[in-house]
Amino acid sequence: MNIPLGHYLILAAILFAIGLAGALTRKNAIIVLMGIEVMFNSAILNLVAFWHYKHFAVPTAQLFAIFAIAIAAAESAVGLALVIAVYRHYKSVDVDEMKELKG
Amino acid sequence: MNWLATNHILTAITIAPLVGAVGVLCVRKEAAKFIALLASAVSLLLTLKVWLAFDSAQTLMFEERWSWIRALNVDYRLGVDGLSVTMVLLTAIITPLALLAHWKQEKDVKLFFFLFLLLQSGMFGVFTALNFLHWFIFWELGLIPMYFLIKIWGAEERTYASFKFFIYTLAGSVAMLVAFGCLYLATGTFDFLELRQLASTGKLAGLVGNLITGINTQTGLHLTGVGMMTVLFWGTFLGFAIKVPIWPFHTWLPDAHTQAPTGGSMVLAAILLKMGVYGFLRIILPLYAVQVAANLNVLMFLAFASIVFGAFAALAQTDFKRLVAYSSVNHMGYAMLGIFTVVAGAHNVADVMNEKAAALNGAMLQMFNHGISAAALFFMVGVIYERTHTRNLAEYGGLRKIMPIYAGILGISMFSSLGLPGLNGFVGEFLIFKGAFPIVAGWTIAATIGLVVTGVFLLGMMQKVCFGPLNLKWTDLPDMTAREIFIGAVLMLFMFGIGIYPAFLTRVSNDAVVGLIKTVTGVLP
Amino acid sequence: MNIAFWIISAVAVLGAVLAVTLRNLVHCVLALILFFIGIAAHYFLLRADFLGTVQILIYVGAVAVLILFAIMLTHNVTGVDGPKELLGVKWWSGAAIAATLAILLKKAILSDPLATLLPAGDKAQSSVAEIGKALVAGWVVSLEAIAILLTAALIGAVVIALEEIQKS
Amino acid sequence: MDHLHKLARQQWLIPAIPLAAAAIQSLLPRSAKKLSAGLCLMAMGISCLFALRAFFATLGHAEVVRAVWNFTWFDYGTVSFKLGFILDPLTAAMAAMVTFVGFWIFVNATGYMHDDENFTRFFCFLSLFAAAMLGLVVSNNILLLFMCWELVGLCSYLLIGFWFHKPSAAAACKKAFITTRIGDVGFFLGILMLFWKTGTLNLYTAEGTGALQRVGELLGPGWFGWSVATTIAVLLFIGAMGKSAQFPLHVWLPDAMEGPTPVSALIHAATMVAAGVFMVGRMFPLFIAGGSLEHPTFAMDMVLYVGAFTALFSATIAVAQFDIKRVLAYSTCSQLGFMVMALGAGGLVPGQFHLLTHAFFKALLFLGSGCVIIGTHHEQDMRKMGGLRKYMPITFVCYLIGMLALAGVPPFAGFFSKDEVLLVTFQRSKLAWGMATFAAFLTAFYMTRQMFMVFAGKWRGGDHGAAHGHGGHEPHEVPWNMWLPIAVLSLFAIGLGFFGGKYAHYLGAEEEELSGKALVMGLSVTVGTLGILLGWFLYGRKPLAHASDPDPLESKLGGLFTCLNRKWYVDEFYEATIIRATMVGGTLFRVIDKRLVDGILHSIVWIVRGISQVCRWVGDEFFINGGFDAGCQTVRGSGWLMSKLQSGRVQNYFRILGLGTIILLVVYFLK
Amino acid sequence: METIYQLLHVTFANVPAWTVQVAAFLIPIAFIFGVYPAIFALTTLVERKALGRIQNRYGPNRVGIFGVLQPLADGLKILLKEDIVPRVADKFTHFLAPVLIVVPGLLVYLVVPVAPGMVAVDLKIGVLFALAVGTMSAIALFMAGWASRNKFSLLGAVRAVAQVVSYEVPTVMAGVAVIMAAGTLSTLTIVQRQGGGILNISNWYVFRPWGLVGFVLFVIGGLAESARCPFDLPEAESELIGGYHTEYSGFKFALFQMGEYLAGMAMAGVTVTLFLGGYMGPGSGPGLVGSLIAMLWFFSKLAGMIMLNIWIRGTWPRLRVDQLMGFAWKVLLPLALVNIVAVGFWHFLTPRPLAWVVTTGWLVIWFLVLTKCNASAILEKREYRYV
Repeated sequence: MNIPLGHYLILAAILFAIGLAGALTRKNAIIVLMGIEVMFNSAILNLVAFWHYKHFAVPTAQLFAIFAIAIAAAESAVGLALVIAVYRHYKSVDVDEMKELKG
Repeated sequence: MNWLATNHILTAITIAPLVGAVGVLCVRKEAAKFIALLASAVSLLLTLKVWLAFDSAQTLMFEERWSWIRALNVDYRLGVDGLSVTMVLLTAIITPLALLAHWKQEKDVKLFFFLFLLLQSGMFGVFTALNFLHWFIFWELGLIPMYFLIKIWGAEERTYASFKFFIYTLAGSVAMLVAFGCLYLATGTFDFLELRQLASTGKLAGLVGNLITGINTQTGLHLTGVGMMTVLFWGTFLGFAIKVPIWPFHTWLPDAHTQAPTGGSMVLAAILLKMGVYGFLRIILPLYAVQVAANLNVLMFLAFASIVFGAFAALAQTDFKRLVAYSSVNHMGYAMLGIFTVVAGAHNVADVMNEKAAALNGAMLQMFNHGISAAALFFMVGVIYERTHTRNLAEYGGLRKIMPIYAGILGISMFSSLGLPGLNGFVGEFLIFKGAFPIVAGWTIAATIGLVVTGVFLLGMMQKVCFGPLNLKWTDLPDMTAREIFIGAVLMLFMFGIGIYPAFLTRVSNDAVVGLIKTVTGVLP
Repeated sequence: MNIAFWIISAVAVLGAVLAVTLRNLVHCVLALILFFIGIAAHYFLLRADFLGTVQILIYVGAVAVLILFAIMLTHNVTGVDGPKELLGVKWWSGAAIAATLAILLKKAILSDPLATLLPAGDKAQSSVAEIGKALVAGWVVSLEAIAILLTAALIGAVVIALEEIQKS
Repeated sequence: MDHLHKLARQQWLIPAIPLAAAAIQSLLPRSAKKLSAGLCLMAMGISCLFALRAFFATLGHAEVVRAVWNFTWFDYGTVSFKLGFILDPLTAAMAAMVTFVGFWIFVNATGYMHDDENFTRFFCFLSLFAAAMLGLVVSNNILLLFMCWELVGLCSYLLIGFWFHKPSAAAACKKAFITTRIGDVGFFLGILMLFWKTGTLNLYTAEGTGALQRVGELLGPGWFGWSVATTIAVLLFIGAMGKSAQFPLHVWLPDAMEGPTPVSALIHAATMVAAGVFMVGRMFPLFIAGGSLEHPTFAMDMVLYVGAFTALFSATIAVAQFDIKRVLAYSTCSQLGFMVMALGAGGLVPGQFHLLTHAFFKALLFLGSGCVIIGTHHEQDMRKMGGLRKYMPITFVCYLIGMLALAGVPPFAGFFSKDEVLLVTFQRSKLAWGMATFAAFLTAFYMTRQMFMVFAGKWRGGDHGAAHGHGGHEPHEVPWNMWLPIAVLSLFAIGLGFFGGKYAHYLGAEEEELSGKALVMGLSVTVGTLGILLGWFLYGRKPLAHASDPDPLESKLGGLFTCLNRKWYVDEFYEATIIRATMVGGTLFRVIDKRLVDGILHSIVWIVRGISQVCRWVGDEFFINGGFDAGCQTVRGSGWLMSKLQSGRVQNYFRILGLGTIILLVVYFLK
Repeated sequence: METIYQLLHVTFANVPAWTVQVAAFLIPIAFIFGVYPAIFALTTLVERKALGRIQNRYGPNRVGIFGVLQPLADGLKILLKEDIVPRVADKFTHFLAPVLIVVPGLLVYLVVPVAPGMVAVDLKIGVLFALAVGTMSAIALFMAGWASRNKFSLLGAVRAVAQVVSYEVPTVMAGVAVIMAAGTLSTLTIVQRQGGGILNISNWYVFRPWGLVGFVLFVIGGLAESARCPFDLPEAESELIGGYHTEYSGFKFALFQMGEYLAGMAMAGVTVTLFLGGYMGPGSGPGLVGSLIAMLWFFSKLAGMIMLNIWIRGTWPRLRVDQLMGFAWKVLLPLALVNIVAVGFWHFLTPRPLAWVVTTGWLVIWFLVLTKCNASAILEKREYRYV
């Protein structure tokens, strides 16, 4: 495989931008969360790419990626639980309507 | 367990009461006291392990050191040497007894024991910490629970007393904190032993001088390094002098003692005061030996004043507890006399090192002894207050007739405090006077007035409480219960034990004391 | 294998784009799953087999399902597509920010010599055992921390979601 | 000598046995009377045997033997602090005397204290006292001596205050302790100075490095122009003055008679008060260091004149007392003055010898008075006695022997020892000798007075019988366990005097020819006889008829008698000066604390509060309301703008985040 | 794959290497696509016959001898049926779901070794791969249910997804026990570890205390994941008509059936691999004959597992929804976790008898504890009221 590292990085950057765009443009909280997941994944992809190209010998980057995935999973669980809680309250998951910081 | 014993036992000792404190909050109030006693007992057992394993030949034992705040170069550093291990032991002994003294506590039991354990943790922390930053945290941790103990469970004027106690000691702490801040800016370390090292090689003054030069160039002032050191010294001195307390910073003490609950008074007298004296040993002597020497006469006067004025003031008290409180001022004065002797120049004395060693060993003994006897006296006051609800000496009288055991224990405690040979108080006082006499003869002779007046007021107390015709109000007072006798017996065990075999303590403290004296005399001109 | 890279990348980008642009939420999730699988494939390509499997197990098997459940709990899922959101000010500003960021990032990446780095040669699969050993040896504290975090998240999520039910 | 060293090694047993007994007794219940007394007597008996063994071991040597055993107590610095025990003639004789006399006094006490509810406790204290006293005697270390010294003081305190419910007893015990403690401060300073100068407190060591063996090094300049040795000696003597009730620290001794009579006999006549004399004797090398008969040291002068003055002074007071025990108490003071005077005159042997003989006959007298008190149902006023010869014949005989011994009538013990004292004083100072001779005259007089008041005439106790519980009862003889001790002691009061020469040799004194032997002896016998005659003249010829009758002497002396009766108003003087000053000092410092120190503190608080008030008015009201509010409005305006950013919309934050990243990247590129 | 490649390479030494490579690539695929669907077809027949026997009736016996051609007839019938798509259905998703549901089932076979060296891909993470792929079926089920725009379908889908996700956890945990014991994730190695011993049998993991427990857990989890009876709630006819495949007909319906069966067989295959010694058995070993015997063993075991499934289906009632979830979280998961600890004991305790005693004791105690804790749920009866 003779793909240079830059390709992966640019791919990750593009995915990140897509995720960011999703998070910025959509009203639906769930899609915002999904955008965030996309960004997460692109970041982890970066990590793995660097590992593959630079530090193949040690598994540390993979560990880090695993931790990141675990944390992302936890984050999404809590995030979605919050979305559900908010939905119960407002009967909506539109982020534009969630502007009161009080419960 | 071995791992714990070798590496973390001091942390364990300090943490055990904290864990117990949390435990106390978690259980029913009937069980709180058992949990508290258990936690305290764990600390005691661990302390005994430390005590038995302690080897005075080593400069520092059971050291723990972790990097804590790297940015500030602060390490979490614990360790005990001969100066502190006796105090740790004292804390471990007195606190369970104080808890036992409150075994029948009824008001806000859980909170009470919680605060008490917090207090114990703070005291352990102060005596084991070797870094100013967390030492200071523990120092304040000793202050706050005591404030609440007085404020909530105190006697009639508790609000005034607790407030006075708090503000007074806090003011001292602030002065000390500022002084240490300056030292840190100059040296970049909070570590006691490193600072001591700097001071002993004479670099400390130079570093402070550099700091001053920097300040001068920035502000256009004309401060001097020497002047700054003096200012720092007085700041630190104030912090400790208030805690000890040294005359004339002592007036919080009678109020706080009088109003505090029995156990609070016991701990306050037995240990909290020692924190101040310990500060002199751990901080002031190593760091500011030159300044102490320069102000020797002032300091000697203060020690003398504590001894004599304290004794005289005690003489005129009508309140049992206040009298005992003043006796603390008096006794701490002796310890200060011994400590200040160390920096005095003595060109005509042949064996200066050993005289100073005697004085400082005496001060160490005096600290421990006062811890035992003052705790005993305050406990005895508590016992009688619980029964009569008065502290007015004039209202007692002839109690020996109906409470012979009480009278016996009070008598022994009183004689221990008075410095009767065979009991613990004597050895300390003797060594202090023995060491101080050749070096600062005048002050020592003047201080002997205190010996007489101490006898006068303590015997007067005994006479008013136990002798004379029985006040008919008290004809059916019960004598001490088994629990109370047990507390008294433990304390008496130490009174007799140290009185007969002082090597129990001196073998532990001697090497550290000699090391300290060498450090101190090394930097003196 | 270059072709594999391009195909997988295309799939991943497609999945990502669809995931954030489709109007129907469930479609979005399905597209997201596509994206996840693409990323997993990339991991396989990068010889991080274990990570790839984990990616599928967690993202496809768990996170996606979780999102689906959230959707079902918050939407009338049998209904049709959501409202049109495209081409408003919000959309334009967001898209512009994202696009600018992408361009700048690309510039930044390409300006770095690392971007032209090639893999040193064909390599064997990375060892799962190594990862396992590293996890329980040097990184055991992190592992425990993650475990606690996950437990806390689990409980937290349950508590948050249950709150209203308990009240009623 | 090996045998002696072995004994020295065992000297500690002598105090340890009573100490162990005391420890056990302290735990006994009140009801265990017999057990307690038995333990006490047994311990004392065994101790006595040990002491006698040691005593006999020291006898019969050609020169003074001395064996010590030193041990480390604790270490400080690089020094091992050592304590030690000694066996030498001084110690051995003293220990034998203390144990022997003590034993018989204890026997007597079993009778005297028979009905007391705290009987057990009493014997516990007695044991403790015995332990401390014996410790004092056998210690080879001035600090150990001092410690035991303090402990005997403690026991004295406890025993004087034994009837603590009597306010007078409570006050007396305190007075005793504090007065002696004043002296102890001097003693203490002396110890410190000795320690400073010699580096050891052990008096003798086998290597010759003991403090007393190096007195020669202490002749350098000390305080007040004295030599170091003299300075130390003076300080030590202050301690001895307190303990041995020498003027001006004598005031506690008469008050100490508030204690039970066996206590008075044991502590305040035979043993403890003699401890001062013993200590001076023990430290004698220091006192004489650097002086000679012609040029005595200041210490010696001080000892001499303090002793002489006390001897005379107390004797005068004794003349005018009515309390049977107080007469004896002042007599004790006076006799202690004799001993001290002898020491001051350089006569170690006469001083110590007088101590021994005095111990026997004064114990005898006190126990006798105790018998009298018991026999008369706790009556102590001599005016209410009389005629007891008939009721208490054994007591009378023994008391008479004691009285004669004290009065210095040959051949009783007192005659020999007092004669030696006077003789040695005569060599040194005619003034002191004169005072002492006059005191001897007074001694004979007041003892005769007492004899006649107590034993002669008719029983006056019934005079106001209704007022007294027991007053109406007839006096009676005491039980055997009370009279047997005095009988035994009276044997010694008769015979002990003949051993004076042997004792001198025993202590290692050299035979020397003293001038004026005949004059002194003759004069002493003469004044003794005169005193007795005067006593007979005033009291024996016509005994008092009623308790309320005035004392014959009172009419002769008038105001002086009152003055003597009130002890020269020394107590009143102290009350008005020292005690008043102390109390004023107490009040002063209390007020200083309350008003000055706390006053300053409170004024600081007020100042801070004032400042805070000013801050509130000026700072808060003006700045905040006036200026700061305006500023707030501005801030609020800008805050309103800023709050637009805080819209609560997550995506806005997100956008800002993204923009920020872009800006950062742009900055990165432009850089 | 490598084994096949070697085999071919040796056999056809003179053909170009790339053809061998391609062949080595294709042969396993062909094998998987050929053998397992055939087994599926056979299974449907066997199942119907067996159920018939259990329910005291004949079962299919009209088409061919003993009805052996029945699967063929069914297939023909179903292919000829009209493919009905609801008007409001999400057509794309509706179409995609049945396709996707077959894929995971087939993918799992990639890592199931059928004979020594004979595994399509010897992944180092084989077990994990199998489990990971298995989870993807949940997505397909959801798509099917959701795309149908039918509330029964949706409910069935929701049930299916919840069930799959819940039972995945204890299943994986039960697998972890084996992974710990074997020290590898490779299926081939795991099977090799179970070789040896008495007749190549005694070392099967099922003959270990923890292995037995793991086996039971894994079988139960496998049943639930493939929505087989008694966990067939997602398609409970009496409640949800047909569950997520209510709106499917014709070939798509057939695909659903096939997917389900393939998944079930895949789980059975993994179970055999992990616990029953895979292809290990008396006589199995390297070499052609050994391989054939090994293959025989594997497929017999597979058949046995399938028969077990059928047996359970014929005899067990269906669970209620609340029992379903409670059982997974309150019984299976704790037991699986306990089992992991048991493996730890097994690994570290010597001598072996001690390990036996401790491990067995540990598991039995916990089993009793869990039974006790869940006693109320087990005994709880539902009241049926007929108003």
